[in-house]
Amino acid sequence: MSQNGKPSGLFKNLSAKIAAIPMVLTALVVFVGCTVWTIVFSFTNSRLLPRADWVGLAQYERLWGTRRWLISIENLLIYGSLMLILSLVLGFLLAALIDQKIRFEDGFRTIFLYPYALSFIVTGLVWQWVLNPEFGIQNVVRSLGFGNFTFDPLYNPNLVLYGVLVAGLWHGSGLVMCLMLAGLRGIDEDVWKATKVDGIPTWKTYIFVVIPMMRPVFVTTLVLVTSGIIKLYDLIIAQTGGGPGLASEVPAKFVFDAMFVSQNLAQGFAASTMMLVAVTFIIIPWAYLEFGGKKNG
Amino acid sequence: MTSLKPLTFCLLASTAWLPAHATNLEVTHWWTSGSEADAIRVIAEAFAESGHTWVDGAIAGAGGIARPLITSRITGGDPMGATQFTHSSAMRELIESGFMRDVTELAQTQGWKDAIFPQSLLDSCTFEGKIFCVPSNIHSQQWLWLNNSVFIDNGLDVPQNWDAFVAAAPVLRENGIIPLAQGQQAWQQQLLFNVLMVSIGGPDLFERIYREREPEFAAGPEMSAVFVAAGEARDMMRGSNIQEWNLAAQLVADGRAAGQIMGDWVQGEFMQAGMTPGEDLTCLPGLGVHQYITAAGDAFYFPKVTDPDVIAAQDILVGTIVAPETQLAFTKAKGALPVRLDIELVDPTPCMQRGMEILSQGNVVESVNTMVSPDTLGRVTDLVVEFFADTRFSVEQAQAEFVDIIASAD
Amino acid sequence: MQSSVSIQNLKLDYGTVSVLRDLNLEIGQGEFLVLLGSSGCGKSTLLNCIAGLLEPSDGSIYINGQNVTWAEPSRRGIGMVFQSYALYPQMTVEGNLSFGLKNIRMPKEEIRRRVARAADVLQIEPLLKRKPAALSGGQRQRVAIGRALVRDVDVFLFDEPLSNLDAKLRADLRVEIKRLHQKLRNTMIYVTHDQVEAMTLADRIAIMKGGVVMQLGSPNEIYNRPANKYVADFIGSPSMNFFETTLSRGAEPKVVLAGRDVPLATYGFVRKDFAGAVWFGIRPEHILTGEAAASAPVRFEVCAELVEPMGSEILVWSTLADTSIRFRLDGQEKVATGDMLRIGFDPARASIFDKAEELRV
Amino acid sequence: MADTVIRTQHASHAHAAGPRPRPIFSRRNIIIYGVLIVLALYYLLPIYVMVVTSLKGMPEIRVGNIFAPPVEITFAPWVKAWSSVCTGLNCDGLSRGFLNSLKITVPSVFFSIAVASVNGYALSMWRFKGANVLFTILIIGAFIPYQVMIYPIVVLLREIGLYGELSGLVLVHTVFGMPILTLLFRNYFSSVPEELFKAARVDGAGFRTIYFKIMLPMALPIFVVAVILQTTAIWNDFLFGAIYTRPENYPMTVQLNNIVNSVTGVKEYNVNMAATLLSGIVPLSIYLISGKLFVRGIAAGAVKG
Repeated sequence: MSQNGKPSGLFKNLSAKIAAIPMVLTALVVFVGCTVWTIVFSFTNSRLLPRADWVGLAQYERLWGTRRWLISIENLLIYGSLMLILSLVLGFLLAALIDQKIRFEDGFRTIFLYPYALSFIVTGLVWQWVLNPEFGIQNVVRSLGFGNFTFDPLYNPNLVLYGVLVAGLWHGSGLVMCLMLAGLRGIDEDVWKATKVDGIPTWKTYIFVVIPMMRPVFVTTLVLVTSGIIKLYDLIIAQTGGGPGLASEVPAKFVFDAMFVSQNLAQGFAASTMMLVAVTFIIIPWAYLEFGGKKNG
Repeated sequence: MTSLKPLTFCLLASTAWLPAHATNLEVTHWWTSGSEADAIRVIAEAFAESGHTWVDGAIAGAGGIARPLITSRITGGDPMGATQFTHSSAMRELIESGFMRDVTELAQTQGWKDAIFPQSLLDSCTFEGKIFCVPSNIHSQQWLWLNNSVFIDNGLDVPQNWDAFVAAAPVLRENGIIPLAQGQQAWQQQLLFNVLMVSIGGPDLFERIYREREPEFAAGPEMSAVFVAAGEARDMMRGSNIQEWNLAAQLVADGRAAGQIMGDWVQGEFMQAGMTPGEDLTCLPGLGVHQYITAAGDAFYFPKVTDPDVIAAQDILVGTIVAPETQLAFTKAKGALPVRLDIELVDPTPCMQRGMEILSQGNVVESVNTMVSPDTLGRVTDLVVEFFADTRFSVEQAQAEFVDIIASAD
Repeated sequence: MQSSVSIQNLKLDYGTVSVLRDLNLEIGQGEFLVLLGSSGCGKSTLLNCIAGLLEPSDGSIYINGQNVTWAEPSRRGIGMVFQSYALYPQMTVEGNLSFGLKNIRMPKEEIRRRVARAADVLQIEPLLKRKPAALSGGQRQRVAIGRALVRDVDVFLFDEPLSNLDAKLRADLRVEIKRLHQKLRNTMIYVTHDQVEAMTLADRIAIMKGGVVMQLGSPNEIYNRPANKYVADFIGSPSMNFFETTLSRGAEPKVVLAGRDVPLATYGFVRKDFAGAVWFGIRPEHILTGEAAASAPVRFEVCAELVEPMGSEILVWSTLADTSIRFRLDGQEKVATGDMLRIGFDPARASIFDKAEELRV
Repeated sequence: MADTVIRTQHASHAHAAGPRPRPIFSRRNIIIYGVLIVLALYYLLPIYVMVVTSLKGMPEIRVGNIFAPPVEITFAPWVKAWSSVCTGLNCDGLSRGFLNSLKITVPSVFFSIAVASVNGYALSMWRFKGANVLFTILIIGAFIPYQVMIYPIVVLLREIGLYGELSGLVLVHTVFGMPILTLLFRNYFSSVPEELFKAARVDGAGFRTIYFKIMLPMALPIFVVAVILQTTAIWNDFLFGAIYTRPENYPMTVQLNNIVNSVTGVKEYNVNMAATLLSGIVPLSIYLISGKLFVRGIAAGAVKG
């Protein structure tokens, strides 16, 4: 609001500016500052402690020559796109079902939402159990007489990501459902009447009318789900530990292991810089679209 | 369980009835399981007799959680009074940066040079001629544990070395038994690989590769034999779909698997499952081939602090850890070997006796942790984890990649 | 007369878009000024600038002789009423009324007195303990007016206050606002896009377009002598009929309409010597029919193409000189589509604008 | 209130398709409830396993399958998990961490929400220069894996002298909660009519008065959402709690980790599961109690433009 050289420009909205100080500090010092710090030290040879021993792009060269990093990225892409799509689909499906004036709505909603109250550690642990071939589902089915039944997603490199996905969806789709439900309830019922009159089938109404109207909901959901995907770490640790082999390694785990297990800070910094670059490339255009053209520009 | 007052009560009470010089000494460690907690309690109680207060900072999960936490605390300028850490070059940077306290003086007055055995333990603690840590116990890794009844029930002799074990594997497999049970966690697979290296390749190869970092040895025929053995282990492990080592031990104890390669701490697990070492359970140090063990163990480090009271408390803890009485009770509780020879073990199992024998013969190899950086070890770990998980990963390719890692190791 | 609100060279730009361009306006003490225009014309922006809710890029605003260009809204001696009422939902009516007074730490006694007076004036005493959610639209807007009233200020600003109400309530409240103005005699600046409100309430109307005032004048002036084609078109419903033609000045000024001369001797010219292409405008209500048409100075015969009976009157659509026109018949007339009708008008009531600049001739 | 209105009106569309009365076992209902029940099983299975396991004795766990109901119900694992399981040297179970968790969660939730709500309010209502850039940076911040920040934050906290202090941890939670919470509040306040803000300014209310007297009372639904999200996140946090505090302040999750994550020794699954459930009781009950408010709060504007 305050602009060029007004009589009292600097002190205009002073309390608003003072109130924004924590945010400015967080954004600049923590997020920008720490990011810059991370990037700077990714050009060094820091091991346990950060030290200004410059090695140029050596860390990046090594990073992109490391098979585990490549696998981690591939895994994140596969898991991420599936998680994003499925949690949106599942969340929307649940919300649409709950929105059908069903009985026991509160009960169903609670059932779908409660996993979100539990930590990823707990989620990983319990799903590791349920999917464990020795005493989980496989064991139960075999004891029913199907001796050859095999269901060991966590121990099959080709399936392990889906095993993690099952747990990730279990944990997160309830929140997506809540967001979607809120979005559905915010839609003017005239829209429904209009489509009924026009004889548009319900599923078509959802896909071509309702979902486009819920754009803000999808934006919020997208931010929440995507940030969760990129930060994926605890679940992997608790459920698979990155295994079998390297089949469920993810970038966040690579970063953490590089920094604290291998004690090669700079390598971890290089990896996290790559992650940040990727995120920034996704967010900045989005932010531009989201706020750039708006009235508050 | 000995009744120990809850910490809060201790803290409150300490101001009330302990002597004025009583100091809180915060000790971090990752010994959280039952037997480990019993063991640390021995030290804590011995320490508490001095009138100081032990503030327990237990954090489970050695590599992933406790280590970053401990280093963060030290570098963050809020160090604990003392911390458990494995002998390793991991600590070296902290020492180099002057974060850690030099305990050489205490070592001299307490005569560690004569008391501590094997001396390599002290070597690991030494940096530029000064001693920075107190070894507390020894764990050895190079053990193959076999369930005797599994072999006998299947009409086989209990193998006495790796080759015999490999030969028995097809029969076991036919009868639906997993020959080798191993947890899938990365550290266990790394342990397995390095055990194979010491036991199949021999201690000389091990040290040549890791200490001298000679790529030609890594590419040589002895190392090829190690990788062949690793390939055999990979086949024998197929079907042991578990994460934790204690579950692997359970498979062995249940007779669903025949054997496991794991450090001496697993013995407690077998005994808990009702097996008697020497009767139901065969233990083969060095896989029955090269009977060498690593004398690596745990140690306590002391961050540099300025508070003289805390320094005094640190002094007392140093003395407590190496004192023979503490060593006796502590290692017994932990199922580990003591760091000094002048201790008579009470009721040692045949396996522990065998371990002591090997130690006293000096058949000791240095731990891989002290020879290469965690970074290099991490790369080796990544390689073997991938190798053990993927049957299409050829022995030759694995060895070639191993050579690369050793060539650039530090 | 000392002006109550004076706006001098006011400019407001959002980046490259100018919303207000060099605007000057003098509003007299006790005057009721209506800012009228279609959406996006800058009328609300101007009001927000006067209120201090938007900061202008350049120029100055005086209220009661004080330069308030950069003053806080609350320090300007204004009260404001919003389209959406903007009542604080969690406060009672009383709380809403007293909020502003509490903010300046007025003594409780005085607050009570003022709230009581405002409630009395607006007849909302029974509602004082209710929350806004429990009020009807009309009641809410009354409370919103009351909120401006208690501040005891010289200038009232209304930002489309009646737009959210239904037609009947709107008419009622409109009258009430007019009464209020007569009673209080404060300066009122009223933004609307509804010309009926503007015509009925205003002492003067400022018609705005694209950030400039197109015409400022009394409702009568605006209606009868629009300064430009935009104003002429904007005011009046249905809007003025326009014909493209040429103004020639021979012996006497005239235009040609449907092949017939329309003499303009009686027309009140602003520009006495203008000649050339013009828009010739005549309001539908100034087109005479029936007997009146017979005696009109200019007469035509047209065909009724579309008939819209509205009760009190009938609106007829027709074509004259290749231009679609509208005019009114008395509601009692019998007319059907296809009927031929005689029409006529007095050129003195017409409005003529030059084609180039669309300004009154 | 508005929500219920919308719901009933809205719900009518579902039954508006035809004039004939719908039987309870209509094909449509069977499909809807069928799908819901199948999905509910997926969501319930893990907690069933947790509860059942926590009520079994160890011998039963070793032999039986994890889905079988307990032959002999025992609450001993719960008692042990709460009051006597060893987490390192201290054998008083999770109970020692409970108070600490409260001490961490309550101020962290309070401050993070206080700061974020002011942020959202300032961003949406006062729109100072650079607000959008700032907000974009915050949103990018939401995507940074926490692990990356551990080290710089240590240095930062050390420099301002809060390392190891409870207040330092509260600060960390406030900082890391800020992106998502600010997004929530900003969206919510953006949906508040601008005229209300203008009216308040004409009424002489400043930044603070408008926030406390007008916006705060209006924003209760979104505060509920924020409290639920933050309580869950902070209560379940382990990493920050362990790294940025001292042992006397360790939250319950550190004890949980010590119980569950012990590398060596015998695993008592029943105790693990009981501990897991115990540590989750606070966020779980918050969801059970206020699940309805949660949806309503989100509907009230958290997801609007």
